[in-house]
Amino acid sequence: MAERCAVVGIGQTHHTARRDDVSIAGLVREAALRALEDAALDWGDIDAVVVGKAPDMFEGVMMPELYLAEALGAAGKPLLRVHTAGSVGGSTAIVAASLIEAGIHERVLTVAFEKQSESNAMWALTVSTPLQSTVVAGAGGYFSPLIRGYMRRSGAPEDTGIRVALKDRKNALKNPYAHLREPEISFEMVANSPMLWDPIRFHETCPSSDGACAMVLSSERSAARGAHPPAWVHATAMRSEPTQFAGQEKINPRAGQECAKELYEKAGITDPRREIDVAEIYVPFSWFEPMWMENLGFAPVGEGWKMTYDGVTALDGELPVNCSGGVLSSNPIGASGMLRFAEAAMQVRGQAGEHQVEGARVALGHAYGGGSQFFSMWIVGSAKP
Amino acid sequence: MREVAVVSFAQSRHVRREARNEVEILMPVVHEAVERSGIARPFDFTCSGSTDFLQGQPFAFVMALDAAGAWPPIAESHVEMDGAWALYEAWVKIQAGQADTALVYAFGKSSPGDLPEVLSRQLDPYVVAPLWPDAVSLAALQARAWLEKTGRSERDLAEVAARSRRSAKANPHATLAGDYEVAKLLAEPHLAAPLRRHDCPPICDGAAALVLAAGDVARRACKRPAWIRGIDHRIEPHALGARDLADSPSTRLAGVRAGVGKGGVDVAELHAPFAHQEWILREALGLGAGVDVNPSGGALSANPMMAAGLIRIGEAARRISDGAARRAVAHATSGPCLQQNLVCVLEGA
Amino acid sequence: MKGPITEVDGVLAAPHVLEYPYRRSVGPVLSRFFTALRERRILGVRTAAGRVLVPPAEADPDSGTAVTDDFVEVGPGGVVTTWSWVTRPREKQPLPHPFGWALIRLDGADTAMLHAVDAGDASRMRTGMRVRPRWRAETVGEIGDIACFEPEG
Amino acid sequence: MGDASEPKPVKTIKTPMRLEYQYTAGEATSRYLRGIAQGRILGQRCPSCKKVYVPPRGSCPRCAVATTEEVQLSDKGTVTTFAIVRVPSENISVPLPFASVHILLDGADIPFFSVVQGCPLERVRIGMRVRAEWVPREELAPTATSIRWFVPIDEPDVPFEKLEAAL
Repeated sequence: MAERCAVVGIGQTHHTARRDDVSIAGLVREAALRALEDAALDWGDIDAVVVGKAPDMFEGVMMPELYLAEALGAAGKPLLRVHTAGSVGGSTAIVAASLIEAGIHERVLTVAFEKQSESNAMWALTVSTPLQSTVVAGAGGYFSPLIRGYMRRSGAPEDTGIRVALKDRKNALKNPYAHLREPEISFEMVANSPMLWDPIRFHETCPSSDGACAMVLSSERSAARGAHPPAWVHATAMRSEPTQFAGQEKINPRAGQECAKELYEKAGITDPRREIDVAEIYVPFSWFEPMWMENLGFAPVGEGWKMTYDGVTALDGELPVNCSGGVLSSNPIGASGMLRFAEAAMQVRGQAGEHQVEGARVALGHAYGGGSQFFSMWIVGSAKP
Repeated sequence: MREVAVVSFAQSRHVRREARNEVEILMPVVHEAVERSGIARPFDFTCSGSTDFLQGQPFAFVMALDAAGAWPPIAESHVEMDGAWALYEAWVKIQAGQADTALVYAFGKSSPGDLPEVLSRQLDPYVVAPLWPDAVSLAALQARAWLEKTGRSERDLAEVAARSRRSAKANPHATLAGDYEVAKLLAEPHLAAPLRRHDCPPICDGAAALVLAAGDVARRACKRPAWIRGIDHRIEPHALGARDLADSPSTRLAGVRAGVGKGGVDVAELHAPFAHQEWILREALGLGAGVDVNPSGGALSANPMMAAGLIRIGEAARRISDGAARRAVAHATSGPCLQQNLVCVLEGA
Repeated sequence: MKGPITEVDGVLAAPHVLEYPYRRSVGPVLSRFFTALRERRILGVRTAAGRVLVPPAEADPDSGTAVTDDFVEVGPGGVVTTWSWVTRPREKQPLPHPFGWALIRLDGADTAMLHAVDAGDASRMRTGMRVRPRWRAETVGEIGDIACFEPEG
Repeated sequence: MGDASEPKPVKTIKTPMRLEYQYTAGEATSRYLRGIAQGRILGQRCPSCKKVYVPPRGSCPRCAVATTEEVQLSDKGTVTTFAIVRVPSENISVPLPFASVHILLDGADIPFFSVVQGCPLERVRIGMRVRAEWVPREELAPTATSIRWFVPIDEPDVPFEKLEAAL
């Protein structure tokens, strides 16, 4: 039934706090045109468009894909708009991939974006509700208690988060598109940065970015046109669970565990730590690296921090994680998940430039959203599945 | 193409203003659709449609998950679109062989805000939205373009409204139903000329859910599954001044791709929130005078935003399953003045 | 949110306001358009296929292809291609009294733009009528610099 | 770069948005808030898994069933985890810094989000026992702000092992 799906074009914008030089249309076109160019294709070659972004309140445009129809060359074509909170960039890519896998289209353009500077992320994420009292301060306020719970439960050394942040910000120096490029970054700089939502420090927090990411996905028939070899989609998986219920495990959510399990099964992976060469995972606050290492089955529960500590997740480690600098270095929320998926594909296409992991053949892209409840993941490889 | 069918459908009673919140509206509807399908949870895939702007609160779909039954964790996705496109995404998953069953739901609570004003936030944010044109006024621009192009009259609009609300008398879920005299309707003042109030949809709150199943699973679940023989959707440019508003080329193309013309059509459920849009859609889909259009009363009788398109598919499927129709066409729309359209062809055998 | 708590249909209700002063960067194409509006001129942009889009857009609506650098002054007068009539304007709309919404194809343009027409009465509106912009006293470079259109002559 | 007096091209526009809504709380939240107006914290028990939700949402997301049985809960509870918030947020009126806490109320099965006041921030800890501090009786209203915050009480800490399930 399922056709093979290949990533044949990848594009992203330069991510920054304020892309004052472009409109929303210009931002998404910048990424889309780079993806088309990478695939050696033009607008007319695209059969359908799949758009993803997080809450519409960021830009104050309701269902902005309608306004973007022209900018995405979508007139006369099918256009879908996905929204699954923070995981949306990943789920958008998965919807696009399933259009190819189902044999419905030959080439699909998928784009995810956020232009957060049009408003204020803290405001848009926590619009107050009448009759309720707002005591959770944005995403940091929500996730910080979970991090404290992880620290307490695992007994991880207190500087684990600092080490993650330092690694990702150093990696970002090798990524020309990254938002935060801080050559002066050091352990002390991260450690001495102010606590925002104690235990999360300023330098352990993702920025608020404007940015977009786009990919051209193709059927096997139409795959061999671009200059770079395709990345083949080996498996995709999505899982969701409710926001809050009695007995819920918030630190190591079951939805994430089961999503990873299904993903590895579909991809024929039995030993993820050994078989996956590089991973791009959604780490908006430094401590989520060890938390997700456990959730994804790379480390036993309570021991994810050791991977950071032992340098396993470093660019030259056994399982390099977030070689692009990750969400900690660029966070246009709606696009962040797709950036993870795209960076994974760039690695197996040998396209990652200075942050390329030598000889990467199998890569994981991961995104999560909501209250650690929405998960989307894919495995891409240089070889056909 | 895999054989996929709608095997059950449920909807709330669509009322002007719901006291219940989205989860409270949605949960009984989801339960009903699931029970009617006879398919045991978990579904292989779940997909929903909604938009945050109706209530002015981000992440409404996140809480709605409470009603869906998401424990143990489920494979799930959400479109910020009408639920008809959620159905499309679920259909694609089944086509890709990644699912055999899917739960699809949609909900919209429009009563908290001024809906025609809220919908102005859909428009180009630089050159149109700052003028705050309301959705009714824009539909009226389209109505006039159609009237003047075709030489039809406002009576043709009132007749659609009267017929829709007469049909809705048999629909216990409708917001507006009853017998209206065309002459009396035409004596009313314009709301946004050339549209009168009766040419416009009621603003209401509601939800809908349905279950899709493939092949033998569908045959086991339902005596007479409503098989999806074709489904396609297309979008047009957003700029109203770059389109021919009197026509719907995206519906025409989607209709051709979905295979509307491959056989006779008994019933068509068209998502035409404004009376003139029914005429435009009929023409674009090539539906003749013999087609029973909107036996449910259509969106002119109940238009819960984000669910009304999915409801068209559910209503068409229901008529296949109960034997009233052999072949039906369902249509959903999104965006100002029919910018985006989906067409689905359903058959009983 | 502060505000009176009331009962509606047996449940508690309270006012909720979604409010933000969005600030938008407009990009190179609309920058030309808005800058010209500030000077009380209306610019369109030519697509590669030769059509003149007004308001200008970054892409050809038919194909997605980038527009050319050829900006052309259009109007200021134009023709109403379709219209509707508002009897009770909403607070944020361009005019406080009854007015027409219209798609207006400015002279030299191939697409029409949406704006308000201050015609006084619906009986003065018709498709094909000629209109011209009425400029706001102080222009700042936004669509509202055109206060509305009005019948020509 | 041309004449300095030449006006700069327009790069940005202001497009303020204001949409007014009449928010309705729904049935379960309305019942809960009416309880708050009487100084009572009302949860709901799931008929299937028997877990107690507070604030109640009218359903148990775990079982996907409606909840109707009302349970009055204590206004005392235990801090299961917390954050010390030191950055301003547009929608929060509590003065900085403050302790944003998850509290497992006695008799409830899901944590309740609130704020702890009345002790130095460095004393806020997992396992700490706290009690709701209500507004004065005559100011009670059907809004969550009728509970001003939580304050420490003189009871022994609850061991972490007993709280782990509620994290």
